[in-house]
Amino acid sequence: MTGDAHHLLPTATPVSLIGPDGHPVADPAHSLPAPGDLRRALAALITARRLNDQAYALVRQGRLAVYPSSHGQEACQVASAQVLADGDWLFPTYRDTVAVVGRGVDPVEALTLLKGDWHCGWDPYEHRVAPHATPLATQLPHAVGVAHAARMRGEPTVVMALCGDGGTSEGDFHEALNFAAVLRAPVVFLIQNNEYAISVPLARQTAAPSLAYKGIGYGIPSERVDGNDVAALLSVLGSAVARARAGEGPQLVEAHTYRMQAHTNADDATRYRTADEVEAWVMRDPLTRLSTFLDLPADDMTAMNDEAERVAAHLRDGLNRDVEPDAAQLFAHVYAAPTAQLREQEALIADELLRDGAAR
Amino acid sequence: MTGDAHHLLPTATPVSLIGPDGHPVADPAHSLPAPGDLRRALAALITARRLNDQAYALVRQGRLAVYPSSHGQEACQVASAQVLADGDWLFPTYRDTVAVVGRGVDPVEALTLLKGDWHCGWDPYEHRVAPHATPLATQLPHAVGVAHAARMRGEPTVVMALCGDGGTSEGDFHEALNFAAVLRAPVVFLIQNNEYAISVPLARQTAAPSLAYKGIGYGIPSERVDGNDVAALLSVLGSAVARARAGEGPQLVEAHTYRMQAHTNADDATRYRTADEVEAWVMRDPLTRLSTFLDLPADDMTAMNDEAERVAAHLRDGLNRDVEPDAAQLFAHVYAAPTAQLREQEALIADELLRDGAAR
Amino acid sequence: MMHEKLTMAQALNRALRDSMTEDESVVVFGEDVGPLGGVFRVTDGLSAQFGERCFDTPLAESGIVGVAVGMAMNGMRPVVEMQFDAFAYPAFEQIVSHVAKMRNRTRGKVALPMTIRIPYAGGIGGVEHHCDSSEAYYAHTPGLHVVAPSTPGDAYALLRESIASPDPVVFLEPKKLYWAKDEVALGAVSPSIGKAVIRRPGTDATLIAYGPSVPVALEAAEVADREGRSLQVVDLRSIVPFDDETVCAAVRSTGRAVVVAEASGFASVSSEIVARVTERCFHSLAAPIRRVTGFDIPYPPPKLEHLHLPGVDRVLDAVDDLQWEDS
Amino acid sequence: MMHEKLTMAQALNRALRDSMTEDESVVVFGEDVGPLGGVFRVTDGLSAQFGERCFDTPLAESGIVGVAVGMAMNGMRPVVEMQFDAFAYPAFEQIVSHVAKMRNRTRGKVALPMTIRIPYAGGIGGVEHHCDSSEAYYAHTPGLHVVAPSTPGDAYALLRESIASPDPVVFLEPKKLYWAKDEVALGAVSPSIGKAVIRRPGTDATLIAYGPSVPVALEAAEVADREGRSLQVVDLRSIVPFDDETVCAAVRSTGRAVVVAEASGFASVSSEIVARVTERCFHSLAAPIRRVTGFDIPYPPPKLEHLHLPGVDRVLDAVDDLQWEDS
Ligand SMILES: Cc1ncc(C[n+]2csc(CCOP(=O)(O)OP(=O)(O)O)c2C)c(N)n1
Ligand SMILES: Cc1ncc(C[n+]2csc(CCOP(=O)(O)OP(=O)(O)O)c2C)c(N)n1
Ligand SMILES: [Mg+2]
Ligand SMILES: [Mg+2]
Repeated sequence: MTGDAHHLLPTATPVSLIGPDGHPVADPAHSLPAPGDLRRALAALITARRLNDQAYALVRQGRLAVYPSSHGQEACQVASAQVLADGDWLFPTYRDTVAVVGRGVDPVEALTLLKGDWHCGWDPYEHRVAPHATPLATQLPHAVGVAHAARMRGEPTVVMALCGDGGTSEGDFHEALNFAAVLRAPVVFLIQNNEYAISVPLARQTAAPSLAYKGIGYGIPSERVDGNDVAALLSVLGSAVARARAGEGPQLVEAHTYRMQAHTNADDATRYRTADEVEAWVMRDPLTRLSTFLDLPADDMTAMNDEAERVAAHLRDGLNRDVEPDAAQLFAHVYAAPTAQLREQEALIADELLRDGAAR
Repeated sequence: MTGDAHHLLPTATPVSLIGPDGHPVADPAHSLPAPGDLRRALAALITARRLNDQAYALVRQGRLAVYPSSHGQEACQVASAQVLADGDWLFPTYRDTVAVVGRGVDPVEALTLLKGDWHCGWDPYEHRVAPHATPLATQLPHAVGVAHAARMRGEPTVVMALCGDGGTSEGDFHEALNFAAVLRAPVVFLIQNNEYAISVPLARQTAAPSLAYKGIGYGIPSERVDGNDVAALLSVLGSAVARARAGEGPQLVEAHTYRMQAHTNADDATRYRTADEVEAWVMRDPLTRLSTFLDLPADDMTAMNDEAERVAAHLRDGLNRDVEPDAAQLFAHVYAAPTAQLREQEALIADELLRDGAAR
Repeated sequence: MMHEKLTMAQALNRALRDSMTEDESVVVFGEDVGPLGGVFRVTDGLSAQFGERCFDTPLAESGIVGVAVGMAMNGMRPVVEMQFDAFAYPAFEQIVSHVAKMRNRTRGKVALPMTIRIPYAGGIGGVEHHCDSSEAYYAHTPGLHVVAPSTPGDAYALLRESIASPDPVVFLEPKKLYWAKDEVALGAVSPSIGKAVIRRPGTDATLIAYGPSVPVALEAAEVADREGRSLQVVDLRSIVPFDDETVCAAVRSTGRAVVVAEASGFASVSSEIVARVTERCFHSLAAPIRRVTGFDIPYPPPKLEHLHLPGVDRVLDAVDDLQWEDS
Repeated sequence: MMHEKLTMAQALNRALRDSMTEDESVVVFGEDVGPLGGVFRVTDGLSAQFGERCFDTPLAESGIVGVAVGMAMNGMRPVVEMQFDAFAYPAFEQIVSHVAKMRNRTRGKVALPMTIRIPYAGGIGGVEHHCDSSEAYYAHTPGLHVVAPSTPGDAYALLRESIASPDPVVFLEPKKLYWAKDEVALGAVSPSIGKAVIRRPGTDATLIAYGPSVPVALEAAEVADREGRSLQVVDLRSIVPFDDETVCAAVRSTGRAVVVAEASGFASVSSEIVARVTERCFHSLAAPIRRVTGFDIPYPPPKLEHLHLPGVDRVLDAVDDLQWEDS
């Protein structure tokens, strides 16, 4: 069973279709996505960048508790949502707000957790987007389970499961890939390798030639892609989704990208990396690269920017609205029906609030 | 950093130096161990087989609670012990009694756990053999820690860490290999792929071309070896140990072998595999293969058999001796000094035993 | 309703079979649950009968539970087996951070109707890691139901109810009772999650137990009876939700109580029982509630487990200690 | 002895630094503990000062604890950091099945002198998984010591003692107290593991607390004092070993007690305190011991945590409930 093992290995360098300078790059195995798809991606990238900026501003204004920005990684997230069909599922991490929004989730709902109102703001079934997972890599086995359930019922669902470079070190990453391979579950695992896990650089995370080399150990075909090249991402992720849907089992894609901002607003990135290093990545920005390539008329760009502003304004409005904390919510969803113990505990709070009210 | 990735991959077929028929096999990269080493290995194999048989008999006689036999896998275990220097460490699983004994641990002590007297029968520092680990793969990070500590102090220690095919699916396998690679810890990971994890065949454990293909995902050089060929094992493991000792970091070796008997005496292997399948492996027996190759004079063989009998008799005697259960042992080793609570609890038992004694 | 005499292992097998027959969405998976039928044969015959609805997985407990979470999110009712108590610990993060919290996280949108079966506790001469009483870890974690049957009949009923439950259930199977045989009512079951049951009436003191300790309590009551003391035995069956009503009524009726459990006592389910019953029944108590539990030590090797496990004598000693006026 | 005014985070940093200076075998590792100095800056400057004796690891908690086990087996004294409470759960199997049991397994031959630092509990507006009070899981597991400081001084002393201890210690750092400043006695420390301390004298009732709940208890006592009720405050410091002597003497002296803790109450350390103190002080108690704990719910989101956490009012309500004759 080892004859054709090497087809499971990624190419030595990441797939790229549009270079940092905005010019197309020839690739023997992948072709440029259709112009319409690229336009859609550009619009999404512009909105995504605006969303990241807006969220950062909202943190400064105290409307968000914390925000893990995906500035610089927007191409990965836009592409991961764009290649999915309606019936597919997305499993995001905390950094994947842009991908979540890309699936159709209201950005206000997408940021509920980070605002502090509740743990998950959206209905996971509405757009088939799992709650974003905070404990690293733990969402990956869930993704496999969702895919396997669909496959058992003969549904054509594909699951896109996102994960960071740091997350690949967790045991759950390993177990999820292995289960997926053995069950031939239709999951596309996308690693956004942004070179850091908070302060820890990739070289202290792994000694592998690259993270995509992990696939062969599970029998999973693997690819490397330039994570700042949305064209390459659409192409590579698109075919991975197609293969998974066709019954070829799970696929692994490593996108090489970079986290341009600190881990979150609470992080101090100057402690562990230089401004020069960050600066070098500005040249590889996913947004400028695609817009240079597409070179759209000014009107089109204005329309896209307007749409991005509209989304940002919606986000601002939504997050500036305060949700009244509701004590009953604490007890309502622990079980399908509250236990006697929870009813007692709820009564205690109710009594306190009543007395507080009376005292006021 | 991906240029020379392929050197991390194993060969497409396992390394073999002596074929199932006892004839030498040419190999471009490995040469036969010295005759003295092979003789030592044969003696150990004979003792190992005898030990397995004796232990099984002791189970039937009720002197051992349970025994996971390594019949058929003795070559892996003999070689893994034989390639180590005195200052090295061995981290065994529950199936590795033969390897434990190969390090010099008294077989009676090696079987204390399985007799039910105590959890570990030997002093791990005496022969540098860790207590055998029951929770699968959990010993592997320990092995890395021992190796890293030695490396920090500049000691030449190498750690041999054993694991089954089933164990490779656990998260701890993944985390251990990754830590070892990033820390460049001198650990040789030896997977005894005996095709089953209790009843679960390899094909439901992994879809990888073979387990050795997991190495590249950590940046660990990997080899496949015929696990029933002690000559190949000595050569492959010997060089792996040498490379680890030379500072080249961790090494992964997958030995292809077969569990000839049921998982333990409590298992019913007829439920999940055929007699034919087992029968086919008899032809590949590690013991007959090496003895055919060496073709030693009858006297030598008699001496080896006598030695094996001596060890078996020692084991029999040791396990037939009953150790008086000592209640104080329950409380003596939970902490360096028992807490007030444990002293109270010990007093309770002491009082009960006193009253029991008085009543008798 | 049909009745059959079955061992607890057979009753559990029957519950799985009946649930799978009745509900297409029930799937069973774990290590060795396929052709082997599980190391305790609880899943015997299921893969033959139900094909890929009962399947063997790679050896990775976190993966097993995590995949079950995903399947439960997507319309299935997974029943997973952890091979032994201590081998559920690799899945601890999945259980605590996801299984227990998904419904709450999503304000009720995502339910996880899944059952985690764990052969648990000691008394079978098992080696280290095969005998842990791990119920406190789960019972302390909000969002899980935790049950432990003590009879084949309850095993059947509780497992069927657990599988049908919209909430995740940690289902603890007392290993030493797998081979205990009794009459089992098959078919439709009446709710027993959250309901304790009086196993034996008594007037002098109440023994509170669950799972493997119930037979010990019953035997102690038998012996006490011969010695002229009438002990009531309460079987919790369900640790979470806890049946305060039944337990407190029982303790109030006797004014004295002993909690019996195999797990180490410190910060355990036993502690909780003592604490909550005392809080609620303080003025009905003639003496402090006593605990007879495993010691605060790692589970001992087979040859010493008899010293560790709460036995009849130790229970009776504790009863003797309940400050009887006549003594 | 030198004294300095330090925050708890600084005191912990100082303890690490002093231990590493004094003992070559002390090593510190975990996620982001190197150049970043940890997300709470507790390891700030250590990698600069001690080189590879303080290092960042791959992101894998089971691996971190497992590697620490190996290093402790081989002559080192590892101090590992779990970044947040809920992120220690992936290491649960290593902690329960190995850290806690290695000494016992080997009849004392292999000691594991290691410290697992866990920033824990809530009150800082953290999102899910960053606020768990996980002490019960560890306290229930025999073989571990479990401590939680409530002052910078204790943080320094307890951490130095933990690192020097021949036994593994789970060291719980109340996140909300990281920035609390106080006088710290540096240098040689006197033993405080296993020793509770009376933080405030009082005669009417005893508040029993540890870690993040101690300031709440002290504030409650302050308010009660103004209302004419004298509350004694006991700070456990050490959950395991538990200081029965100090706690019971305190409760006996007042005859009434309330346990205050953030963790969910069910099968918790609070349950244990109620159970054991009641067992030992039953006839000195004028009323059942009350618990003021987190509810039996997953830790709530930031905007709701104030409703969940035991606050001064809730503590005082519980005190009011202690069946005072005059009320
Ligand atoms: C199990 C677990 N351990 C630790 C953390 C704390 N933590 C949050 S994000 C992070 C770094 C993750 O890095 P990576 O996977 O590369 O994702 P990125 O943040 O770069 O998107 C860490 C350590 C966590 N969330 N979960
Ligand atoms: C964490 C964990 N899960 C489950 C078990 C139960 N168990 C004991 S041996 C075994 C099979 C192991 O297979 P493999 O790793 O291939 O080793 P082998 O027995 O073949 O030597 C299982 C599932 C265990 N010991 N530890
Ligand atoms: Mg990253
Ligand atoms: Mg095997």
